[in-house]
Amino acid sequence: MNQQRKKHVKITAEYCKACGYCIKVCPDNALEFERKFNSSGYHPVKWKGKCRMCGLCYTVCPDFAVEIDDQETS
Amino acid sequence: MKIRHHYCTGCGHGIIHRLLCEVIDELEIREKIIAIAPVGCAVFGYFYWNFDTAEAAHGRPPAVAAAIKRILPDRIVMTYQGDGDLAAIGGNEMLHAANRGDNITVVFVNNACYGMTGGQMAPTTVMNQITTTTPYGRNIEDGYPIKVCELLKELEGTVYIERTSVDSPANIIKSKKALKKALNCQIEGKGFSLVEILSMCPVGWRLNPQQSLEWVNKSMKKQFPLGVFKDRL
Amino acid sequence: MKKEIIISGFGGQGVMLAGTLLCYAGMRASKEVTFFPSYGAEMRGGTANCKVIISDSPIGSPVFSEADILISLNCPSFEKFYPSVKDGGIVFVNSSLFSPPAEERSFEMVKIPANNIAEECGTVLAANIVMIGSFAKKTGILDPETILQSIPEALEGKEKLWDINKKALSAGFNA
Amino acid sequence: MTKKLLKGNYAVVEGALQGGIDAYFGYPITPQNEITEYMSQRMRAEDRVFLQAESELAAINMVFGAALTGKRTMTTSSSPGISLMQEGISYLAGCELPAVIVNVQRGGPGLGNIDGAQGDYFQSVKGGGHGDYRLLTLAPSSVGETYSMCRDSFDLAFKYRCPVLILTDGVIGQMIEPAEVDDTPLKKDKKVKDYGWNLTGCLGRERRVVRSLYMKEGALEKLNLRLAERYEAMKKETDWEESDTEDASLILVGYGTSARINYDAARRAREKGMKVGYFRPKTLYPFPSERLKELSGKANFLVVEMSMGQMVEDVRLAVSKDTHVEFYGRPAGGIPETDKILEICKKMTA
Repeated sequence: MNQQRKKHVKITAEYCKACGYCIKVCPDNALEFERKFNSSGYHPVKWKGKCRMCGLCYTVCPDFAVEIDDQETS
Repeated sequence: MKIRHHYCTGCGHGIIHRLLCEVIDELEIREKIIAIAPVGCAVFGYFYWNFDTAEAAHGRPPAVAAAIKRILPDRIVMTYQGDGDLAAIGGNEMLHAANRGDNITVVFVNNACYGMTGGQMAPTTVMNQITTTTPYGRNIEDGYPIKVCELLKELEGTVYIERTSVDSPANIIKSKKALKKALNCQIEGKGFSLVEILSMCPVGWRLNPQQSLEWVNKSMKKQFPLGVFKDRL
Repeated sequence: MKKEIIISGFGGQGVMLAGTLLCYAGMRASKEVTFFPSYGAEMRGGTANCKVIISDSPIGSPVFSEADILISLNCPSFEKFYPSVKDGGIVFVNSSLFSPPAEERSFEMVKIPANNIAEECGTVLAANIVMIGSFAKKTGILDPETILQSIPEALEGKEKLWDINKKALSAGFNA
Repeated sequence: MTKKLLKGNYAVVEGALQGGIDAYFGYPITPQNEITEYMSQRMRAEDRVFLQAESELAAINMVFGAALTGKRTMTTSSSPGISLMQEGISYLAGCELPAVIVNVQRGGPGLGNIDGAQGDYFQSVKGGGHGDYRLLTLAPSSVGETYSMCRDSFDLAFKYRCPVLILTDGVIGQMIEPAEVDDTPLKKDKKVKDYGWNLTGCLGRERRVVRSLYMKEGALEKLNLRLAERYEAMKKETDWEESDTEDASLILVGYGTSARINYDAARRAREKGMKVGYFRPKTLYPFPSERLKELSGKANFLVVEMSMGQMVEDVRLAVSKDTHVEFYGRPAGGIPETDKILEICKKMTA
């Protein structure tokens, strides 16, 4: 469990095309669209922080924008 | 995968590409796979795939793949085709590769329309579906949606045929399992395998991504039920 | 010397075999040869014919419109091809099957009851080779011994048929 | 070399085997069925790949697949089937893949008939499929030459990384005559070679992509320029046969079967005292234009074809302005008549 807490959801905002699939499937309501645009003109998705790290957002992302990162978070 | 791809918002190709690459890595076949890209949106698949790939003429990947496999039987040969490529212009090549039982794997992405050319009717366009060439909805005059899995399962030459979708996390995981099984079928030398994946084309369907997930679930699955159609593994 | 020969009959009479046998024999006799068959739809049930050229000098076209020699195994093929025989040419007819009326044209007609002779040799199927035997005798273009030696080549892999065809060749030559 | 009595279509098979063919794909069509039939027998006996395709379309794409792997591959067909293959041929050219295609021409257009004809000259040397490409086109006029051209075509295809077309016809395919064939045992090379462009799986190297789609600005133009350079380099393969041209006032020009007819006609014309020469292109692309130009200063030309006049256009382009070029042809299975050629010779040399 300790390890899991170290994981975090990393979103490459530049890859995101704002389909919203990840927001739809997230059981913890942990994702939302940002207000700002990325360089392609989409409102990319942002991880709000707290979640159970289920990885569904990674599973459904068509744009290789979501990663579950093993690196420790601050 | 660290790359920004060219597919539209909500397009299923990205998910399927990722699944394929994961499976290929897990099976450790990256260095022996030869993939054939179709004509269609996935023609540029090789921008994102780090293995040997060739483009084939529209519809002909199964013939190209059959030849490669016969010459290099210890390599893994895969075609990645859309509904126009596989089920319309390449119907004959698909049928005969399957019927010969060529030991290849076909990944068939069915999004019920021609994405690359702007959303015209595909052979898999469902009844009443509006496309740019069926402005009043597909009706009998346009012909019926072709059911590739149902068709191929009847052929002696096919070994593993499954239809999955990528409209939900559960189905995505099933798709990955199916792809793995199909490639394993080839690795074990069993024969022809095909995985049909129902995929979203929000732009072609004139829907938003959320609605397109819904549409796969409600409309496409009715016409194209999911499941394993043949498993002689 | 350059002789243009048409061999004709209906499918199954061994027209092509007779033609290739002439080629093998011609080659054995160090002559230039070509063989050109009718093919395709005609092969199955209809008339069959082939054109053979035997020459002392290199051969151009394997196809020709006028023949020096016609070997005709049945009546329809005789009627089809005799108009293309040159004046002074020779026509061999299988008189077991038909007897053409006397012609005004100036070619020589050699009548051979090939089916009867072949039957006596053991099989009616060898009528083609009987005709070749007669052809050898009449024209002298190819030595019968050379043709005899070529039978195994023309019938490669069909050893059983060699003897009966050799017999038919001799019978045709001596008829 | 041994002299062997051989049918033209069988010579294709034996020549290809001697040339090291690894894989054959084909679909039956008259008058080249013997090739597909005999291939099925010989290729399997020699432990090589043979597959009867479901169509000519599939056959040429199987050739495409085989060529991708860097193996020596061939398909054969006759006119209508070759039309169907044009898509694949264009892709082979665009992807810079080596392959050998044999066209045993028959009468057209449409289903035409099954007689020997020469109506596919334009299709063979002026394109056929879409895009700016050429095929190295060889035209045998005898069974022996069919054998040697099929044997050597694989090396040419690999040398220029392009499809090589062997343009023969029903007469040469169906005829039997003695041919010089090699006595050397067939080479058996099962190894997968790496040419730097073929696909074999990326074990131990960077992955490769073979493609003909270039969307980036200028990229496709670059490919086309590279191809054009290669087609220019091909010109050193230009080959022809000529006789009695030195003092000729008229030269008969033809390829394949019509050249054989010309050969007879030229000899007979000489016997009659006419100064007639004989010229036969062995390569149709590249075309022996330069040699024809040299000859055109002294002689006029009669081009004979089994068509309504296709190669004659290339002869007219090659020769000097004041040269007189006449044409005589019979299409769709008609065989040009020697007497008719002699008649024209008489008029042109008078």
